[in-house]
Amino acid sequence: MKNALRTGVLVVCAVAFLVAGLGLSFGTPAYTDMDDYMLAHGQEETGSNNIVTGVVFDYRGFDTLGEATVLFTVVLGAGLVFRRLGKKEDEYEYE
Amino acid sequence: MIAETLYTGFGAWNPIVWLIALAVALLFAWFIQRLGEPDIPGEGESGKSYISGNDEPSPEDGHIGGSNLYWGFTEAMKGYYARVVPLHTGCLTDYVLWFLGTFALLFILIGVI
Amino acid sequence: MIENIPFFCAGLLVLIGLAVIVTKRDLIKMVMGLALVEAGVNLLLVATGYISGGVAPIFTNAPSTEMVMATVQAMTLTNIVIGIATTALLLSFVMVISRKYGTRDVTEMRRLKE
Amino acid sequence: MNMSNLVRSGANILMPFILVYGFYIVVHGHLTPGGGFQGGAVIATAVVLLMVAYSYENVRASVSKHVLKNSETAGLLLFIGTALLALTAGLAFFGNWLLDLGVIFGTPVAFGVNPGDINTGGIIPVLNIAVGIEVLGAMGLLLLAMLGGLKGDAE
Amino acid sequence: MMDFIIANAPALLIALPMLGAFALPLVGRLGDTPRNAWVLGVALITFVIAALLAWTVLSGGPVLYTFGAASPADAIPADSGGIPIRIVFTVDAMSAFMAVFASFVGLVTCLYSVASERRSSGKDGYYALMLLLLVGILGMVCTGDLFNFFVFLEINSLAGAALVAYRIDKGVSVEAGLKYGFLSTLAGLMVLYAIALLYGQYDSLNMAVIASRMSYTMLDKVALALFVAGLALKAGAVPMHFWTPDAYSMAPGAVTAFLVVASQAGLYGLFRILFSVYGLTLSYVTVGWAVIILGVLSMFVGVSMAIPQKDVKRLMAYHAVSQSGYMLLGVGVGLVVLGDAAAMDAFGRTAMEGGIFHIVNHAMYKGLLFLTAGAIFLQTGTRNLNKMGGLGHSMKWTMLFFIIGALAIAGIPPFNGFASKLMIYESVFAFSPVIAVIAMVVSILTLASFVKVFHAIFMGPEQPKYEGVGEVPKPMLAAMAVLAIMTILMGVFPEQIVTTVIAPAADALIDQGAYVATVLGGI
Repeated sequence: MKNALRTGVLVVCAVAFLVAGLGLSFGTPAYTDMDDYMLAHGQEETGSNNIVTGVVFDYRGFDTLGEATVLFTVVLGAGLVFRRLGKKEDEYEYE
Repeated sequence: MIAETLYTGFGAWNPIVWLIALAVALLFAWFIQRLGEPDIPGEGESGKSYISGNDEPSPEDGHIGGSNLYWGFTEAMKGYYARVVPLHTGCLTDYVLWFLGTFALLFILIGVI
Repeated sequence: MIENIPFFCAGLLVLIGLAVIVTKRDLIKMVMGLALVEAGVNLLLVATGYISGGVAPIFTNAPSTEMVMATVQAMTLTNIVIGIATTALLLSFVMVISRKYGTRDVTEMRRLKE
Repeated sequence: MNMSNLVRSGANILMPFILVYGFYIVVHGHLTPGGGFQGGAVIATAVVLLMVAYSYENVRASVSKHVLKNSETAGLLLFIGTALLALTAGLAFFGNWLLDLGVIFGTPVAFGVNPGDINTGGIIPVLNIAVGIEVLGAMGLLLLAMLGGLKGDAE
Repeated sequence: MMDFIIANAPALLIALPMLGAFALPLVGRLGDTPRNAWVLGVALITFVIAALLAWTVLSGGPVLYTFGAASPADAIPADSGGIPIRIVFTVDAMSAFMAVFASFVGLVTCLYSVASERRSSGKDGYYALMLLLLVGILGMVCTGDLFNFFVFLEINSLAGAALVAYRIDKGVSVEAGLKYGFLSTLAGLMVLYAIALLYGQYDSLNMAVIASRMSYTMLDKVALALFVAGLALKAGAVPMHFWTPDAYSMAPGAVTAFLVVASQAGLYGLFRILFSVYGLTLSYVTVGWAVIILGVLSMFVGVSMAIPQKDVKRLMAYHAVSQSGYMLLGVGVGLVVLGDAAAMDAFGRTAMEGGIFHIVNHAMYKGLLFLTAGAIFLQTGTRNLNKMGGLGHSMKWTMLFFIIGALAIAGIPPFNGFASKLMIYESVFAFSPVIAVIAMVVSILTLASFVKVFHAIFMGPEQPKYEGVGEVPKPMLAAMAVLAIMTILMGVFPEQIVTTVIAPAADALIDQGAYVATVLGGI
């Protein structure tokens, strides 16, 4: 019963995830206006020959700040779970 | 600042009016309680509390724990709880499966129909 | 249809990841499944930005000015770092759990339930 | 437990090359493939190489956690500080306020294929270096924290 | 100076708490008092900026902020063909409303943590993560860019997961953190898959551009299902609510109160996607009914699972699930009648206002309840209802705040829960009487289960084992008092809040054309 349900769910998910291949066309996207603008103006506006870096640090620099923040968050989180608990910090009983 | 009436489209709700009504009700309650006050016995044998004719139990026994309170309710809904509680297995795989199952249902509902 | 193979591969990768998550019982393997899902999403992202005959969008000594979309590449870059970070945090959790519980089996990790 | 002499001398020889290569990737981020994250990760692999060649205990004694933490914080503060300075220049947050200023980072670039100059890009090289420092510190800290967790000595 | 702050408020709203978190490892070296002052100062300034931003938005219409542009207001470069290129923050009334109360709850929970976590180790990390969670929530509610939304969703999830695991607690907290982190990351990846599908079709990440190009193809339907499932998981709607009791019960009290807001940011994302990105193009009756079903299931399953619980925080977590059902129900009713102007005026708008009003009410009273539960846990060291009792003798203030919160969540006048529930009941009754009756029954069951909690914790004779237990420290009481006062004020003056804040927020959601025109300039 449970196995059948699991298989059914995965099959429906398969259909949903593979639909992407039917609707999009590889190599010839319908709209390209935003990226055309970036390729045409990226060098002047960001001063960077590497448009990807231009996008990462200038057009979408705010995302990169968020990404650096994610890394910072994870370092803090890993530091917290591996920390040595204080003497007074009683481990509470669960239940 | 006086609270205005909240119109919901069908009714209205004014907290100030409600608070005044509550105050009046409390006044009545206090008045009725005051009527009976002289009858309360003082300290001593006549003022001792009893529960169903027995002596008052010790503090640990005198408090009814939380899970005993709605025993009747959970007993009456036994059929429901016997089905729903075991669904909360605590197993991460099941959590993921429920998520994927909901997505699959939503996909069928939105995409296919 | 056949030229859309990258999209199918992306979907398949996501699917393999999900299947790993729901069938494996080892927590580390489940985190690996999550990383697979992530790889699938990254592949889809990059594939949506491809333009036939395009080269990498870097003007330094580029062979032509016909270039693929740059935004998705930046997004994928961001998502890769986020993915590394997520995997690291979840693996740290798994390490603590396996030390405190003495097992990495997901069916044993059920002290919180009901 | 230390690895054999061969591995250790190999690591010693490779070490400066890895560092230089990582630094190259960071500072040429706006010209060639690469950038702060990639370069920072390359430099962080130097720490991994050290850990493989020498033991975790030796590395922990030589690579101080404080240095890594400071470099992470410094990188992040440099990053957000550079972005915030755009506000004082009258631009929006993350505005490229060093662009075309004519000083060290500010030569204008024309459209089209060109070999590229290092002194272009405005704040982009600054941000690249900031991210490089941050990623180096963060990856190193993550590795040390997780290896420390593996050895069972909590911090 | 003032003009500068107002002009850059959306950027400062994110940058300041971020800067505060980044500098915390340095400030933490100075000692406990400077660090607490720093954290509270940063949270306070963030709240002030959010209030300023909300004032700007409510008096002058939606605010655009383009990151990296020469001037924040010009989202569309001259020769781009009328589309925004950079990341644009689109702060309309709904975003501003969410930002204000999220930063308010952030401030209150930081104040509470000063006292409640004073004995814990690793406080630098704790406070930095609290600020980062605030950053995640604020970014999610302010952004007008889908990928930016995803990045902040990840910050929100990871900071939340790390905070849930903060009290390592023999590994049980870490188990809860792993479940929360794993599920929200998976949901986040599904959201990113949907974003990739939208990007592949429309080559844009800006919500307004996508909304103007939306043609509701098969791929859009798949993306919609992914968005709804992923964000409903983040909000804790019922078939995907399992992480909620685990995470909420194991996190420290202040964190739990803040996580409620974090999950409401997911709810906000769901509403934003449904109304602003898809809007009238989606088959709103089908999707609206799906949202209503999720809401009704959440309400009923949440409250019925809460009744037999023994763990006080777990019980409250199930109530959080049940209450978010009300919000889904209210907004779902609005979605079903989205294309029907007459029904929208008759009851749809009221239902949506009720649902949105319930978001802020829920954040206030549920935050208050979780804070009281944290206070009780701090003093007694147990969360088991069977072991507690008689605490009303020694913790009078906490008892008072608990009563206020419990009456508010049960929808008893004159507290704020009543006002929003009244709006939901009456408008839903016009839509479908059966659902309204279910909503009322759920409310009664909520009251019943809080009577049980109140009896088990505070009533009864004073227990000898809790003889030494006293009142909690002053900062904790102050934090609870602030929330209790807000609970009462919002209950006594509901009409003012609904007309000044809630109605513009509901209009901002309903009017998709205005949202698109804000960014694209009325094309």
